[in-house]
Amino acid sequence: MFKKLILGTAAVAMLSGAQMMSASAEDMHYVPSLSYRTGPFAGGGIPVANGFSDYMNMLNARDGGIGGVKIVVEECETGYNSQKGVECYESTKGKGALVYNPMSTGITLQLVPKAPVDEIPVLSMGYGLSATAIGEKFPWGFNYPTTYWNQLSSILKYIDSKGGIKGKKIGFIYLDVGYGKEPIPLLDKLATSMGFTTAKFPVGVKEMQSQSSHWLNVRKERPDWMIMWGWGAMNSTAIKEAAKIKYPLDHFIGNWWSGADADLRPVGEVGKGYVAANFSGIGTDFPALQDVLKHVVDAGKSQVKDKSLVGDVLYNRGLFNAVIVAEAIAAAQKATGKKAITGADMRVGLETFDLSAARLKELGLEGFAAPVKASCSDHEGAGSVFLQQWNGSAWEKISDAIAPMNDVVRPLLEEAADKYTADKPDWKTQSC
Amino acid sequence: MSADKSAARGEVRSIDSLVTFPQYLLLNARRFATRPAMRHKNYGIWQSWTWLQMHEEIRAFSLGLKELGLDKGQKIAIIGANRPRLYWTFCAAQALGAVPVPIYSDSIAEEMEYVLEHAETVMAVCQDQEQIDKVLSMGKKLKTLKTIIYDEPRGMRDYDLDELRSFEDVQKLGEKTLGSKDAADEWEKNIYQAKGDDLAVMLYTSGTTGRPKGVMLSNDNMVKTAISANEFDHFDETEQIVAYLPLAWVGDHVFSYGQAFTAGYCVCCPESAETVNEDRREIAPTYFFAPPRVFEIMLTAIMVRMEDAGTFKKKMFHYFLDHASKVGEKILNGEKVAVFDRIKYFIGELMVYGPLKNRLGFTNVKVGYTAGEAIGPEIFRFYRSLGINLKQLYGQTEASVYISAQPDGEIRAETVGRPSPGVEIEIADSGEVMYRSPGVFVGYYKNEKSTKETKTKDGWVHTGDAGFIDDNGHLRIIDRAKDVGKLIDGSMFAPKYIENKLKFFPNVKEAVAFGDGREFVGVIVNIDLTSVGNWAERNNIAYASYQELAAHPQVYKMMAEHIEQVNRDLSGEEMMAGAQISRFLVLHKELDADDGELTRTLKVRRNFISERYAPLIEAIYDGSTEKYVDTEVIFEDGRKGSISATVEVRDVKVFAPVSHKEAAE
Amino acid sequence: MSARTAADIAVGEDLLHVDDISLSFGGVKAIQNISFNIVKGEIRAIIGPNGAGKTSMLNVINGFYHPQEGTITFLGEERRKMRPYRAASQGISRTFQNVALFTGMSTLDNIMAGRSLKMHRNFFWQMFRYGPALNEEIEHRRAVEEIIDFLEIEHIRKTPVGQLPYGLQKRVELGRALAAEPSLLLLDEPMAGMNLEEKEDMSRFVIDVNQQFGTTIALIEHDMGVVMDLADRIVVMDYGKKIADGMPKDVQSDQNVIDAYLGVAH
Amino acid sequence: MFYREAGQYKTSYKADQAIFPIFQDRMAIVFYLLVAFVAIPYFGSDFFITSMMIPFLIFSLAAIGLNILVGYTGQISLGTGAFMGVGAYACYKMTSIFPDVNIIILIISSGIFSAAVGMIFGLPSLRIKGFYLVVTTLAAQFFLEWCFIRVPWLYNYNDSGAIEVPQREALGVIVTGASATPTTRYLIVLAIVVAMTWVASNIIHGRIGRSWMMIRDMDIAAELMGIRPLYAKLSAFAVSSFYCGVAGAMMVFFWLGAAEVESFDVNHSFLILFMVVIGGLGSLVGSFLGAAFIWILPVILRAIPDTIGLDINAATVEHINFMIIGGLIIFFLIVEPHGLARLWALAKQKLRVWPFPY
Amino acid sequence: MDLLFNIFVSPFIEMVTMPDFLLQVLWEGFVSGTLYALIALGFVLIFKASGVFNFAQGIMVVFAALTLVGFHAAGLPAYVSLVLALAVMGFLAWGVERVVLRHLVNQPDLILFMATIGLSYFLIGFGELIFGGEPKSMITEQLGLPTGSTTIEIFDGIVILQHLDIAAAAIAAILVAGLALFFSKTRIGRALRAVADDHQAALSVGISLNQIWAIVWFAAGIVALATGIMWGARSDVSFALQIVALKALPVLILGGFTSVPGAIIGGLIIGFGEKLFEVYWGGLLGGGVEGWFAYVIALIFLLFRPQGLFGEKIIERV
Repeated sequence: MFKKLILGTAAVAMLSGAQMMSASAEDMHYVPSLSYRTGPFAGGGIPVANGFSDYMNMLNARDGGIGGVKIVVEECETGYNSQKGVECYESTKGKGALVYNPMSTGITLQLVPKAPVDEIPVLSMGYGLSATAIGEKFPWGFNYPTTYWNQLSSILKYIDSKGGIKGKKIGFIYLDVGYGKEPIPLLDKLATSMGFTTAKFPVGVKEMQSQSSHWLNVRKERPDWMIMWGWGAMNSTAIKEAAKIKYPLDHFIGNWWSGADADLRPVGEVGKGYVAANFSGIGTDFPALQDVLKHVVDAGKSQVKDKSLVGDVLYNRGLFNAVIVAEAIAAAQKATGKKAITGADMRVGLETFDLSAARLKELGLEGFAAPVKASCSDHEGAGSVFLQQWNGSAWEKISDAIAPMNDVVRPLLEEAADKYTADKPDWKTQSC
Repeated sequence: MSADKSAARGEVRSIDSLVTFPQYLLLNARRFATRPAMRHKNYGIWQSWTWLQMHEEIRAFSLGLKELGLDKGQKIAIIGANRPRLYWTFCAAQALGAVPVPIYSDSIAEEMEYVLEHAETVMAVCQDQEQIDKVLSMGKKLKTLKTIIYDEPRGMRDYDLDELRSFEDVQKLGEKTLGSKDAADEWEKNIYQAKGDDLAVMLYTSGTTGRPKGVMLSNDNMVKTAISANEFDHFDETEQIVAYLPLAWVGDHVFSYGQAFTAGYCVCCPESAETVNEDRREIAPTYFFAPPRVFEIMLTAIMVRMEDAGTFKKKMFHYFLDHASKVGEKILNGEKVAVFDRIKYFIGELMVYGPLKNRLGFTNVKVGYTAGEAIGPEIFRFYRSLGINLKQLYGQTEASVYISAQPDGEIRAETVGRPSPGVEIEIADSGEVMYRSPGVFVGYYKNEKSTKETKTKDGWVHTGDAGFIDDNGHLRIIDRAKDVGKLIDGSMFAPKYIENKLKFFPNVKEAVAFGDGREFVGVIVNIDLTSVGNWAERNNIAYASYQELAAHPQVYKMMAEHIEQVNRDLSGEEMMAGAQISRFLVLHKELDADDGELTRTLKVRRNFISERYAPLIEAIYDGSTEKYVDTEVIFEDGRKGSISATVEVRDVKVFAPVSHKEAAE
Repeated sequence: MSARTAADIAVGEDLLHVDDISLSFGGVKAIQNISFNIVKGEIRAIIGPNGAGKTSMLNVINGFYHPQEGTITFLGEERRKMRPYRAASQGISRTFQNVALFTGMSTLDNIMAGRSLKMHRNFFWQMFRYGPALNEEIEHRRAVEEIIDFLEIEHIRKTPVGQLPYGLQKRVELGRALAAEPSLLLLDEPMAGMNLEEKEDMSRFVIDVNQQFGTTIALIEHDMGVVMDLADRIVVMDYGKKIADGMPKDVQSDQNVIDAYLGVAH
Repeated sequence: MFYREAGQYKTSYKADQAIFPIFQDRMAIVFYLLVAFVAIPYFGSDFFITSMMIPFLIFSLAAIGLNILVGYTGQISLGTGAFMGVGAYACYKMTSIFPDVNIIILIISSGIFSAAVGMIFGLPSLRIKGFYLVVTTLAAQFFLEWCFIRVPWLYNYNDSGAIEVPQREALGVIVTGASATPTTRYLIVLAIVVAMTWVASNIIHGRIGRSWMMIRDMDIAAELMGIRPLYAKLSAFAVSSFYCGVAGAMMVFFWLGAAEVESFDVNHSFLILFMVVIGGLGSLVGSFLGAAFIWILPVILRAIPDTIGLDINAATVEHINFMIIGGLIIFFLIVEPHGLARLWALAKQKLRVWPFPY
Repeated sequence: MDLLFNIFVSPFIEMVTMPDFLLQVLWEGFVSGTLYALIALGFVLIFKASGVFNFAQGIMVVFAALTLVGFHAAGLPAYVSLVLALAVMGFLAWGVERVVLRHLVNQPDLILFMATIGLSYFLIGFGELIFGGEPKSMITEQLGLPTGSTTIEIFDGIVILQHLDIAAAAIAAILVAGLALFFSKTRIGRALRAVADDHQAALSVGISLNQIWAIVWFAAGIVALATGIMWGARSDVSFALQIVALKALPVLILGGFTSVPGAIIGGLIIGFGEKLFEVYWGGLLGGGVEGWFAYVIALIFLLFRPQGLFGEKIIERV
């Protein structure tokens, strides 16, 4: 009996796989969204996924898609788990996917080597492998508008601007996974060149919500500034603990994944003064967002639970991600002259779009983010970040866009890119 | 021992000139040197011997026996279950011109003593300690018995008697002589000197009355019978059979020894009596013999087991069985069958018949035989409809088995077939069946009187069975000639005939009919515990013992229904309609061979029963509705005890004869 | 059956000698100053009421418990502390009061398990189940089959032992112990919980083992009756002390023994 | 029903002791192998091969490894994830140090490292039993996880902290890295899994396997039969970890392509334990069935709404998935605590006694 | 030498030179210890009465807290939500007994353990389906739990005591005391102990095993709710919280699976131990040692005392 059952299911599975293969996209822009609305990091995953799909749906509703072709966003649930992420990739890549937004550094690492083989670009917006910024080495990897490393350099520049950084002790508290560890080489490098010392506080995934000893150590080390590379439940816990040891929160700076509304809302008043980096606008005071509210949210096509969540930091992050994808699709259409494009065309689009200030205005997103200009060699756009501060109930922008230290970061990125490709003899590169 | 020294020597005799089994052994060791001759499930696997190996084993043992002084014409007893070494003993003894006398291993000591003494055996080959103990318990009473040889050494450590030897020791003794002289040549020469009319074997028939009689069978009797039986069913060296019936029974002797040696096929001995079914399944014999009772038990077991199956499976099972009963036999007989029915039968083969045959170990059966008693037509047809070529034969020890058998394509449930090759059959005026054949025995050992009674001067043998040849030339057996009687009103009363009809119900294990010289027919019924027990379980009938179950009103009701059915059948038969069953009782204990109620071959001993249960029989005829009875029983360990019960007697409905003709007389 | 006499045993060679053994668990004295010997080839019974320390005594003999005082001499070698597997490898094998079979394995595998000490093929051959490893399996299978034949358990050869009735389990356990071809076989209440027929069977097997293989047997039994027929010599224990030692008939008439048993039986 | 056992008698112990003594079973194995080696590579879609078959096979191997420990030796372990990690990191380091050595050899030898680590963490099992042993293995799990993060040498000081599979060739075919075709990777994984399953089955049926089961069923009796608990338990830990290690190495090299420590976390250990328990303790077939159930079922469940055109968002599907899987686990444990293997065995038994019910 | 110095000398110097900090560390250890103990208590309750190692305790904590927050978010007053959340936990206990445990009586430990993992999968899916995956904040103030902190100046330094932590410790103490009373004074409590000692005996005095299981699961549900409130208030209420439950394992090992005081003392040992080790020695190993340190303590402990802190020495019998 069982034999039959198993063979039966296998047959179904094989067939369904084949079906997926055959259903290719002629009349749509098929954009898979590897979202995570479950698991320990769902708090961050949900708004990003919502922002992403809502913007695309808005384009469909308002403009009839891009260049007359509808966009289909298919969410695939990864639970922030690399294995499921790969499974999602495998199950959707055959359907004519244009670009992958893995929404997780772990998954990005898995997809980067697959991208050239399957000829589908990977856009890891503000996460993932920083080295993919080097377009020559990573023709298929993108991380507009900026990388972690750039971001860190911007944050350090901000600290420097607040009374100098030389001789100071910078504490770095991070989620002890690939994502959190990524900027450490740059931090160490800049520590020598900028003349500060560091103290590092790794927080294991299991300790995310029980950080008292980490903050005891912070109290012991007494750093002048704290920088946080946190995610998910780690953020709010960290801020609470910081407040508990009476660490001055205005000297506590989170990166752009540690500054979401969802992180601070549970903290509330206690988190007042906490600073975080960001590269996408706050709130809904942009025409495009109003369109989203009008065409999507009010029309009941959004998965957002509450209208007030539109305009959240992470919602807008997801939306911005969608903007870049949409711009790239448009650019690809322009460059190739085709209406329906492929992954390879999309790559061209991702190297040619120009999200200038003017274009942003045109899109109804004036001032939403720093302009990004795509190029063949620069896959990050070297975007700037700004800083925002929690006032107890909402974020306030407290700085202008701070440009990264490109001169320092770029060589480091190149070095990392070389290292990455070193043991891959057939790695596809390009010259720009 | 190297091959060239053993088999390939000596003169080559043409196959037609061979008259004894040892001569066939020599032939087989040469022509089937590497083919399996015997297998025995022992130590978990089927230990196997090729003809060449078996030849060596037998020769060593035979020479050992010779060393121990076994001489031409002397008798050697063989006691035990189906073991290769016991089979070898037949051949080893015959090679020396000695006469093997197999004895039923479940005989009690007194029975055994009689045979050993009567046959004047000088040696006994026993299977194990149990048999040895029996033989030894007779002590000095056996004057002729000088040597006792045992197969299994287990438990024999402390028996330090001079006359005891292990089989291996005897073989070693024989091998020793091989090393020295031309013993092997001598031995073969001796074998070739044997004559066809020399005595081959002596088989004691248990008989329903009196002391067992030693049936003397010559080499010619055995060899010729075996050869023609092989030809009749086209047996060759590729057959495999399972030897599980008593060694001392003529059937087993012919199938597992005679036919095996002449055809050169392989005989497989089961591990033990309990594992026969399992072992048969493993071996999947190509030729299978069983008395009707075995087939009946098997069918009952099948049906009982299927009762526990799920609804779907049960439905499917019966659906296909129904179909098989419609077309199965036709297909087997090569008759015309519609294509659609053939397809359906093929699916049935896949789903039911095939697996079923497989479970029973019948997958490879070319020919199956049943004999000894009448087999229920339903049972017979059931097996045949599955595609098993089951046939009936009719035989006797005195005929070296074969008197008649059913040739392929002419098989009907109620006959026992045409005369076997070389057999002539006549019906005596008394209705008794008589035959003459090459297999007819030499005589009863030391019993001229009986020999004369049974065998006429010109070689005709009384079978003691009443029967007739039907329109198709097939022999039909009605009953034991002496059992056929008449009711007071003159109606013909054939008890066996009635009993068999009853026994065809799975719930009835045994039935004994009375009526000769009485007003009406009465029966004592024995329920089948497996079948009725299962029925009781399904119907939530609680019972603590066989006795309680047998006396249960519901059981009585069921039996009454069965008997009515039999009466209805009888009423439709011209000759039998007058002898319908009027009263019956269900016996409170199972008829048992240990209590002497059945023979060792599990046949009812009518006279014994009518004596033993005289009060009950009285009750049937004096009209009482119940009767207290106290019966002595013998337990397995030999202790005696008694069972008492009050048994109910019931009346049953009798039907008017359906036939328009007048009832006989 | 046995033709041995008391005199035979008295002159026999010591197989095992326990000398002045004491064992306690956290202050509770299980065994106190017990000495006795077991002679090659005999059936030696240790009897006594419940809680007399019989099982503890067996546990001491095969190294499962380590006595605080006293020595054990086995095959002329004195030992104090020893792991059970050492005792096993020296030829002490046993059965258990509450059947301790490997319930997940078949009868065959259980008895095969009893031959563990005799199997040595290394991991490499085991991996491929080839060559020496396979030959070894087959060789030992043959030996195991002889035990199966001896104990008449052919029909349950491939049945998982967990499904067997208690009496058969006991028999399989005896088979497992026999498979090690021990020089000393310890039987812990081999007939406990059996009906009369099973007890008779088991007694027969115990005697057969002793006679057929010449195995020395030490057995614990609660039931005096069985022991009297079976044993050549008997040690009687009560409350951890030895109260009698000798031939069955002597022990039977010993007042201490009668008292001990009466005391329990009330 | 398919079984026709009549006539299949054994005349030697070799035949009787064979792993598949029944002819039809041997045929079934041949059939499965044909399907696995020929039909699936030929007909299977990329998705089916990469997301279902490869992980299924790898998890099956890991489940076999864990089953050796839990099912055959009776030692509970929750460190499977970490032991798989040891294999993966060992393989990664070895191929970095010896880039020219055939990767398949390295994959297999990486098991040696996990075996060694497994033995070290198996040592406490000599004193500790039952749930208490769970803690030691959890200690191994968390300690090793910590090592994978805290010892940058293990991941070649990669900035990402992840191990990324380099491209390697074997016999002139690219077998690892993104350029390796799914079919190539599948066939290698399949070959290794089949070979190692065969070896596992040999070990289990031999002396060593028996000593494990003795320890499992009755450790005291086993010791009194002359089994050294030290050898038996540690060999079980070693073999078990070896299998897990190889599975871990294959997971990274032939399936994921890159892995962070989270790929080897404790949830992973649970996942494998599930496979073992649902599949059936002490059964190799069960390991495969369990892996199929736990891995393939959710993939199919996820595909169902899409296939039948139901528009449910991915998250809801996932939530319902969780509920269904949780419910099914409980259901199976209630209905058949001995796992799918028992159901399999029952089904087989049914077929063997067909048409009889028993 | 440096290493040895760093291991054996400098941490102690630090302790002595910064006594206020040491006090703070000890306080933190104490607080996390009580919280660990609270989680462990949930495990112990169930294990004691049914022999089930309830892996789902972690998710029950999350589920309880989410239910509470969920009711409140739906507009109900905090205390009503609390009562309703308790009712939900009661219903859950009843359901678990009815649907799961009842059918698994007499199964091996491992099977029951796996069943609770299955249960936790189910609850994760169910909880996320209903409440969504976003983190929520605990309704600390609405429940009347204290916020803010007290700063004590001592040894030329400060020790900061969070009011919430004090409350947590107090609530833990009350719960433990309450449970202890329940076990010793009430009929059901005594029945529970009877079950723990001997299922057969309990049955023979007419106690329904099923009832008792439902009751202990409910009790564990109450403990889970308390734990959820405390942990939730310290960070947030999200599914990540379930991971914390794994910390209970070493606590159980130290304290023994069936001992309520054992759970408390085990929790405190782990709490103190891991904070001290992380703060004073963790740096030597690169930090983040908390993840495994508790297990290693438990492991080392087990090697010397396999029966746990409060277990009795096992005499093996054959």
